[in-house]
Amino acid sequence: SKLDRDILKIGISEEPETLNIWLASDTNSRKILSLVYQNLYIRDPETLKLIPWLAKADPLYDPEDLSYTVKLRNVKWSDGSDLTADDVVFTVNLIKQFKVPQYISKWRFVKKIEAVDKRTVKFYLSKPKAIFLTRSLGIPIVSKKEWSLVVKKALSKKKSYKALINHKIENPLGCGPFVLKERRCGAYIFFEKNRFFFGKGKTIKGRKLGPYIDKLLFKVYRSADVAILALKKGSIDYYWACIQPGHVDGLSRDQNIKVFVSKKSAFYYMGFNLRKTPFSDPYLRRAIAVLIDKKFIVSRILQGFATEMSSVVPKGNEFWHNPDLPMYGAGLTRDERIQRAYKLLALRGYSWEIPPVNDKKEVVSPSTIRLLDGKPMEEFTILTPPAGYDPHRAACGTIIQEWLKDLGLPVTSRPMSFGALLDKVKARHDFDTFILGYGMLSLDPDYLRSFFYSKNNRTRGWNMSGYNNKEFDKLADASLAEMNNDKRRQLIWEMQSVLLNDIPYFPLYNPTLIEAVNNKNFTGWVKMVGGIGNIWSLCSVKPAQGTSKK
Amino acid sequence: MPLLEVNNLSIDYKTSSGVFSAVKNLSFSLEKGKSIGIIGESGSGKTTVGMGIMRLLADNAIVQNGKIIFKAEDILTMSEEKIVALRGGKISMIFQAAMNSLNPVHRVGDQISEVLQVHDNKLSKNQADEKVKELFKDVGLSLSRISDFPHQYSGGMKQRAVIAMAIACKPDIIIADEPTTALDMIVQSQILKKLKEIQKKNNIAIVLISHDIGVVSEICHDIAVLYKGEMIEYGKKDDILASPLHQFTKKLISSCITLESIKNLSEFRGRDCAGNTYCCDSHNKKNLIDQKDLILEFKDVSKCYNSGRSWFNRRADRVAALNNVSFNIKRGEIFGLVGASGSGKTTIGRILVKLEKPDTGTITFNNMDVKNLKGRSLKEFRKKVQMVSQDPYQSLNPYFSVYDIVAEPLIIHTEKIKKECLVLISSLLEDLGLFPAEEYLYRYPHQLSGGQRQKVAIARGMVLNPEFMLADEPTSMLDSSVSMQIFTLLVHLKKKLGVTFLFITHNIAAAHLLCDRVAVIHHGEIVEMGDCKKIIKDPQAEHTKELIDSHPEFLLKTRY
Amino acid sequence: MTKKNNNYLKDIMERLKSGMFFQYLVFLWKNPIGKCGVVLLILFGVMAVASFVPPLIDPMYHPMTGVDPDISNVTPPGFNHWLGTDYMGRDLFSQLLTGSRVAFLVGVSAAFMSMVFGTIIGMTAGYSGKILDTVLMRTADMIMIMPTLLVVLLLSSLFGQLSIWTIVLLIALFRWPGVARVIRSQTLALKERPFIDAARISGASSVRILFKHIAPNVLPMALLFMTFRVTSAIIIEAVLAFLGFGDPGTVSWGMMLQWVWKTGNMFQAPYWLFPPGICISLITLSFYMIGRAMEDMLDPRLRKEGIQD
Amino acid sequence: MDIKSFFIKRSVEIIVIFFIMMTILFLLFHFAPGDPVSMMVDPSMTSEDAQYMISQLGLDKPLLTQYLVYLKNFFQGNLGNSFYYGEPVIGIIGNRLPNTILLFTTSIIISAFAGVFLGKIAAWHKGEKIDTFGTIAALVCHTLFLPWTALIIIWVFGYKTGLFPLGGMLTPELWINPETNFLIKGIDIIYHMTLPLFTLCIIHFGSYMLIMRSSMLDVMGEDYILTAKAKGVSDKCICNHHIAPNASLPVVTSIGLSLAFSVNGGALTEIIFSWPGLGRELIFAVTNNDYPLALASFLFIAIVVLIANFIVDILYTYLDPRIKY
Ligand SMILES: Nc1ncnc2c1ncn2[C@@H]1O[C@H](COP(=O)(O)OP(=O)(O)OP(=O)(O)O)[C@@H](O)[C@H]1O
Ligand SMILES: Nc1ncnc2c1ncn2[C@@H]1O[C@H](COP(=O)(O)OP(=O)(O)OP(=O)(O)O)[C@@H](O)[C@H]1O
Ligand SMILES: [Mg+2]
Ligand SMILES: [Mg+2]
Repeated sequence: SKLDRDILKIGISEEPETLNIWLASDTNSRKILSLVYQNLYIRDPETLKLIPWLAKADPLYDPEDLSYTVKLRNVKWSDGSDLTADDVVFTVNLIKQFKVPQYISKWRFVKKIEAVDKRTVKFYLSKPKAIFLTRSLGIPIVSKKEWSLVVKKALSKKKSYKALINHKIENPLGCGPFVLKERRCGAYIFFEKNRFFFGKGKTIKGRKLGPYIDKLLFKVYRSADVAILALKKGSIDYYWACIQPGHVDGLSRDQNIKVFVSKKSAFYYMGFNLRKTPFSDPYLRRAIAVLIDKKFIVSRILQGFATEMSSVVPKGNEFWHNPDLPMYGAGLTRDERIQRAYKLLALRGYSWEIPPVNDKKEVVSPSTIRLLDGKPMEEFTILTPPAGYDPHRAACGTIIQEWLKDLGLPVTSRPMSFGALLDKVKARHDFDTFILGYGMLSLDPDYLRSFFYSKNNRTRGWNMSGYNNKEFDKLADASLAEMNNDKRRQLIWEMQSVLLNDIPYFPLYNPTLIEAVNNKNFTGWVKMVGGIGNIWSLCSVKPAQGTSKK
Repeated sequence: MPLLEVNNLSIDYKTSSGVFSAVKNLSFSLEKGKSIGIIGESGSGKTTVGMGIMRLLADNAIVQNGKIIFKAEDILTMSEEKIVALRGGKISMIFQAAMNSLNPVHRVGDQISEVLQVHDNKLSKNQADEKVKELFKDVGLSLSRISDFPHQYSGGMKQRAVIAMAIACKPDIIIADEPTTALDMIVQSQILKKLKEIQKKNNIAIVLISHDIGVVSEICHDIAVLYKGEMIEYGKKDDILASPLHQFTKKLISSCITLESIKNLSEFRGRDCAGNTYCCDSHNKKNLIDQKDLILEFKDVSKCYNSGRSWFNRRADRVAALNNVSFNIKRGEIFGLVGASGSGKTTIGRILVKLEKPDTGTITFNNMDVKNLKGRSLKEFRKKVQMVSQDPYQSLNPYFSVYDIVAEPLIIHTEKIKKECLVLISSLLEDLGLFPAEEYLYRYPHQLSGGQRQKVAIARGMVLNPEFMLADEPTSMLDSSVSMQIFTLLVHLKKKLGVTFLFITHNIAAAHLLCDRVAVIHHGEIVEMGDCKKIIKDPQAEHTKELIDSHPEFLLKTRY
Repeated sequence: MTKKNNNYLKDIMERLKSGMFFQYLVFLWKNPIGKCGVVLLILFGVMAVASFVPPLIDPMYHPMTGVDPDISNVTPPGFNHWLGTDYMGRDLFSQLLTGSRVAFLVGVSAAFMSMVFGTIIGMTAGYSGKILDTVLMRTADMIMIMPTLLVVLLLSSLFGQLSIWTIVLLIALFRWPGVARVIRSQTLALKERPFIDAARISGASSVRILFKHIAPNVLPMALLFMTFRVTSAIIIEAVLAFLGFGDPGTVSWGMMLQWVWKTGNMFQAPYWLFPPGICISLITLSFYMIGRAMEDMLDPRLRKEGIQD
Repeated sequence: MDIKSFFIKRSVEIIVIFFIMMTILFLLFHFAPGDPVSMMVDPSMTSEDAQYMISQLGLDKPLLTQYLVYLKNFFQGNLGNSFYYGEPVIGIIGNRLPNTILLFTTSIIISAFAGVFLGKIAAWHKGEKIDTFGTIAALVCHTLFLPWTALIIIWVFGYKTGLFPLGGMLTPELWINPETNFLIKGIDIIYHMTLPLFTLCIIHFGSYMLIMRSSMLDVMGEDYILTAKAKGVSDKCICNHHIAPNASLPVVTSIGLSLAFSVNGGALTEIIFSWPGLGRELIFAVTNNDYPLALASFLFIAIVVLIANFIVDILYTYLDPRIKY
C-alpha cells in the first residue's frame, strides 16, 4: 500500500497517440501534454479570469504601437536550463513558419514578435484584436533547444509541415509539474515530479502549488465500465474522462468514491442547412424550435446531467451569456407546442392535407405538409453522430424525429460515422439538418464569428449552416476589434439575440461533466469548468490524510 | 473335440422399432485346419455370426442364448482380458469392407507390427519389423511398400495386407467376412488362392463368410446356408452343391450365372412380375443381324487421363485408359465388352455416348462422326443413343420420382403434354415388369429395390425408342436372381424393338449368355475379338485365359 | 374439375410424403436436439409476433420512442414494465420482443441471401470447372479469410451508418464463400454421379442439369448451412449494434446491450443487461441445434467443412 | 506434387491475394467520405488552414498518383505515416502485432486442444452423463455472445473476486520499477492474459469440441477401428492411437476455416480487455479516418490469417498422409 500512496494513478480512455505537440489533436494526447508544455496565462479555477502563469504579470498594452509586452517568470525547463524570451519568440515563429493549422488563425494579425531581453517579449499587432489575450496567448511554449534542429530539418523538406508533425517525440521537454519518464504504447505513461518546476512551493491565487506527489502513472482503459470497476477497486485514483450518468448511482454508493459534477464550456445544437429550401425559411426553423422539448432531452436523455441551452453561449459563461433571449415554447406541453408551431406555420402559408390541429383545436395525426409554393415537403434527415460515439446525440435525433413527425414533417434521423457526417456537413454541404456539438469551447465567445460569419460559408469553413446576415457580420467585425470588455459584451449579446431570432443553429443542451475519484489514497482535487483534470489539480493533489510516508 | 463349436446361438438386435432376431439357434463346429463357408443372402445374419465369435457385436446386440466354445472355453462368458488376448492372437478376423480396414493415418507395416506387439510384449520393434517383412513375403506383397500408407495401395494389396495382419500371430481360426467382394475377378481368385495356400501351410481353420456360392465352394470343406437368421442347410460342400435340399439353396445355386448353367440352356426363360414370359433365345437369332450394316465404328481411339490434381505438374501422372482401340458394332446385335476392372471398359462407353472426348481416333455412329456433333445434331444423337449404367443406386436422381426420371427425355426432346407422357410411361413401365405402373410412378428411388431401379433406368433409356443402348455392367451391383431378370429384359428389348446393345461386363459368363460377339479388353487394348462362343471355347490371348480361369473352381470344373 | 384438382392434390401429397424434405422434418422432430431447437425457435417466433402488441396497448410501450411519462430513470421490473425500463423510461420488455423480430429478420434474410449466393456460385463453379471455377473459388477463398465483422465495421464506419438492410446484404456478401465451397465440393461429387451422366445422355442442357438435378440434391446441405449462417448473421448484427455501428432506427438486442453498456448501467441494472444477452445466445443456440440435428441426417463426410462461425 | 511446389504455389497465392486486397482497400478508403482533416473540430481553424493541411498530407493528388506513391513506398518498406500518431505505420504495427499474435495463437491452440480433449472424452463416453453435460456446455459456450460474456467475466473475476486484473497487458506499477526482472514481467503478462484468453477459449472450444465429438463418433464406426479391436488392441490405445488422430483431422480443417472468425472475436476481446493489439487499433483507426494505419492494420490482420491458414494446411498434410498438394 506504500506503493499505492506513492504513485498517483490516473485512468485514461485511449492511448495518447502522440507526444508531438504540433500534431496532437486527440483529447488524450492533449491531456498528457498539458502537464508538460505550459502556457503564458491560464484561467483561475474559480473566477475563470486569466492569470499569469509562465508570465510574471498581466501583459502591458501600448495602444500607441499596438503592442503587448509580457514579462516572464524565472522558469526552468525540466532539464534545468532557463526558459527565456527566445523560446517564446521561437514558438510563435514556428507556428507562423509552418502555418500550424490549430494556431495560425490566431497569430495572423501579429505583425512582429521580439525578445526585448532575456525575460521580456513584445508582440506587435497589425490591428487591435480582442482575442489576442484570451486566444492567441493560449499557446503552449516549446523549447528552442528541443525543436530548432527539427525545424531546420523540416523546413528543408518539400512538405515541411508534414515533416514537422511526423517528427517523433519520445521525451518532450517542457516546464510543467511533471516529466515524462517512460511510455509504453498501449499500456501506460509514467511521469515523475519535475525538480525544476517553477511553481513548486509558490502560492498563486491563494493556492500553494506542489506537486505533492512524486510519481504519476497514466493507465489506459479502453472500456469505461472496466475503468469504473478499476476506480472502485482502487487500481486507479481518478478516471480522466467523462462518466455516463448511469454510473453515478453505483459510484455514489461507494464510500471511497467521490463524484465531481462540473460545468463544461460546451454547446450542443441542431443545425439547419440555410442554403436550400425548406430550411431557408426562418419560420420553419422557429416552428421546429418550438417543437423541441429541451427539458425532456435534459431530464430523460441526459438524466439531468446537463442544462438546457437558451443561447449559443453557454449559461455557465456568465460574462458573455445573454440571459434575455426568446425561449421558444419553454414550459409548454407537447400538445401546446404542436398547436403553437402549427399556428406559426399556418400563418406563414404552409398547408396540410390533414392539419395536425383540427377545427376543435385538438391535436391529431397529420399528413403531407405543403411548402409555401404548394409542393409537398420532401423527406429530410437529421444527421447525428453514431450512438457508439455519443449515445445522447443519437437519441436526441430519434426523439426529435418523432416530435417533428407530430407536425407532419417527413423526417428521419440518421446517425452516421463522425468522419462521414463532418464530410457531408462541412466539406460538401450536402445535408438538411444535423445535431452536433462542441465539447470544449473556449471561454472567449470569439467562436460566434467562426460559426456564423458569412465569409466562412464555404467548403471546410465553419459556417456550416450557410448563415448569411449582413447585420451579424457587422456586429462580428466590431466585436473582434473592440478592446473594451464591457462594450464588447454588448456586441456579443446583440449577436446572440440576432442568432436566436434567425436560428441557423438551435441550441439544445450543455452537458455537465461527471467525473469520479477514489479518495482513499489521494485528495485535493480542484474543480473548475472542464472538470477536475487540470493543471491546478495535479499541482494540489496530496496523499490522503493519516498516511505517513515511511 | 472340435476347435470351435457354436451351440444354439441366437442373437437379437434392439432397434427403435423393436427387437429383431438376426441369428436364430445356430449350431456348427469347426475342426483344426478345416474350413466352413457360411452363405446366405444379404442381411441373413452372416456378419453377425462372425462378430459374435469375436465378441465384437454392436452395442445394441443381445446374445439370447447359446455358447461359442473355443478350446473348451465359452467365448461369450470369458473375462475381458482373456478375450482381448484372444482377438488377433488366437482368432483373427478379416472384415467385410477390407478396403477400409486399414487405418489411413498409420503406415501399413506399423499396423501389422502392432498386432505382433500387442500380443507379445517381449517383442522388440526390430523383431516385429522382421516378422512383418516375412509376412509381407508370405502374402505376396513387395517389401518396398512396407512403409507406405494404405491409400497408396490398390484394393488387392490392401486385402493382402489385411490377410497378413490376420495371420500375423499364427491364429487358430481366421474369420473371413466376404474377403473378396469388392475386388475384380482376377484379383479375387488370386486372393482366394493365397488364403487357401496359407491355410494349408499354417494349418489354420477358416470361417468364410460370403454371399457368393462360387467363392465358398472354392475354399471350404463344409457349407452352412443361412436364411433370415436361420440355418437351413449344413453339411459337406459337395453334398450341398450336388443336392440342395432347401428351396432357397436351390435358387442360390441355379441363379448363379455359370458357364455350366449356360451350357444346359440354349434358351432360357424369364418371367417378369406381370407374368409375361419372355423367351430369350439369343443364339439362334443371328440371322436377324445384317452383317454389313454397321451402326457404330470405333477407329484407333485413344484416351489419357490426368490423375495428378495439381496445376504444377500436369504431365506427371497420365494414365493411358485406352490405346488405339478399334471395333465395330452391327445393327441389331448385342456386342459384349469384357475385361478386368480398370481395363477401360467404362471409358469406351463414355466416349461412345459423348460424355468424354477421345484424344485421338474417330467414332462414327450411323455414318456420322460423333466428334462433330453439335447443337441440333447432338440432340438428335442423344435421342438415338441411350445408356444404362453400372450402379442403379447412383444413376437415379434421389429427388426425382420415377415419373420424373422417365419423363425427362420426353420433356427435353418432345412437346408431349403431361397426360400423354403419363400414358406412355405407364405402359412402358408395365412392359418392363413394373406392374401396376401407378404404384411405382410416384415412388422415389430409395423406395425401390436394386432391380426395380435398374428397370427404371432402362425405362428412361427406352422411352425415346433409341436405336442404340449402352449397358455398362447393368447387373454388377445386383444379386444373381435379379441379374437374370435384367438380362431377360435386355434380350426381350433387343428382340421386340430391334435395339442394338453394347454390353459391358467383367463376367465372361454373362457375356457368353447374352452376346453375339465379344471383345476382350486389357489395359486399354483389345486383345481378342470375335464370336462369343468361339472365344470362350478356345481363348487365344493370354488375358482371356486368365479371365476364364479366374472364375471360381466350382464353375470351372464343369467347363465344357 | 374437382376431380382433376383432387388428383393434383393427391399427387402433391404423394410427393410430399415420399419426398426427402418431409422425412427431414419428421427426423428433425424425432431428434431430441432438433426438437429442443424447434421449441426454442417457436418461442422466439411467438415473441417476434407478440412484439406488435405492446405499442397497440399504449404508445408508451413503443420500443423506440415510447417513454413512460412517470419514469425518467432506469427502473427495475414492475407491474407496468415487466422487465423494467431503460434510462429514458422506455419499456424493456417491448424492446426485447422487438429484438426477436429484428433477429429473425436479420438472421433469416442474411442467411437466406448468403445461401442463395453460395449455392449458385458453388454449383456454377463446381459444374463448369476450369477457369470459372478457379476464379470463383479464389475469390471465395479471399473473402473467406476476411474477418467479416471487421470488414462490415470498416465499411459502416467509412460510409456512414448502415441501415439494417445494408447490413444484411453485407453479411450475405461476406458469408457466401463457406456455403459455396461446400456446395461446390458436393457438386463436384454429384457431377460424377451417374444420374447426371444419364441426364446429359437424355439431352439435358447445363442449366437444366444445374437447376433441376443438382440444385435439389445440394439443397439440404445448403439449408443446413443456412441455419448456421443464421446464427452468424445474428451475432454479427448484434456485435455491430453493440459497438454502435448498427442501424440506430431498429431496436435489436445488440442495440439494447449497447444502450446498457454506453449509458453505464451495465453492472447496475442486471434486468437490463441479462435478457438481451441471454436471448442472443438462445436464439443462436436454437438455430445451431436445428442445424446439428439436420447435420445428423446428411452426409457425414461433407458436413465438417465450415460449420463454424 | 511435392512440398516445395506447394510452398511456391501457396506463397504466390498469398502474395496475389495480398495485393488484390491492398488495392481494394486503397480504393475503398479513397472513396469513403470524410478525411482526417474534417475530423478536427477546432473552430478557430479556417478553411484555408484545412486545405493547407490536406495538401501537406498529400490527400489532394489524383487517385492513381496516390496509389502509385503508396505502392512505391510499400516496396521501400514504408506504409506511410499515421495521421494521428505521426509515426510510421510499420512501427505502430510492429508494436501491436506481437500482442495480437500472442493472444490469438495461444487462444486457438488452447481452445483446439481443449476441444479435442473434451470432444474425445465426450465421444468415448457417448450417452453417459459426462457426454450429455459436455455437449450441452459446449453448445451453450459456442453460442454465447462474446462482448457480453467478456464483460460479465471481467465483472466476476476481475472485480467481484478480484482474482485477475481488469484489463491491459501488464501491471504498470511493476514495469516502471527498474528492479523487476524479466521472469516477473513474463508472469505478469501471462497473468493479464488469463481473462481474455479464458474468454476466447470459452467461446471457441465449443465448436472444436462438437466437431471432435461427432468426428470421433464417425471414426468409431469405421471398419479400421473394428479391425483394431479384432487385433486385440486395448480400448484406451484404440481411442488414443487409432480414433483420435483420424478424428482430429476435421478439427484441423475447421481451425483453418474459422481463423477469420477468431480474428473477429480477437478484436472484440482486445477492445473489452484493453489489450493493445492490432484489432482494436484497426477499429480505432477506422473510426478516426486514419487511413494509412487502418489500411495497414487490415492488411496485416489478413496476412496473419493467410499465414495461419497456410500453417494449418501444412499441419494437415503432416497429419493426414492421404493429402498431397
Ligand atoms: N447394429 C445393428 N442394429 C440393428 N440391426 C442390425 C445391426 N447390425 C445388423 N443388423 C441387422 O441384422 C441383420 C443381419 O445383419 P448382418 O450384418 O449379419 O447381415 P449379413 O448377412 O452380413 O449381410 P451382408 O451380406 O449384407 O453383409 C440385418 O437385417 C441387419 O439389418
Ligand atoms: N476421370 C478419370 N481420371 C483419371 N483416371 C481415370 C478416370 N476415369 C478412368 N480413369 C482410369 O482409366 C482406366 C480405365 O478406367 P475405366 O473406368 O474405363 O475401367 P473399367 O474397365 O470400366 O473398370 P470397372 O470394371 O472397375 O468399371 C483406369 O485405370 C482408371 O483408373
Ligand atoms: Mg455382412
Ligand atoms: Mg466401369
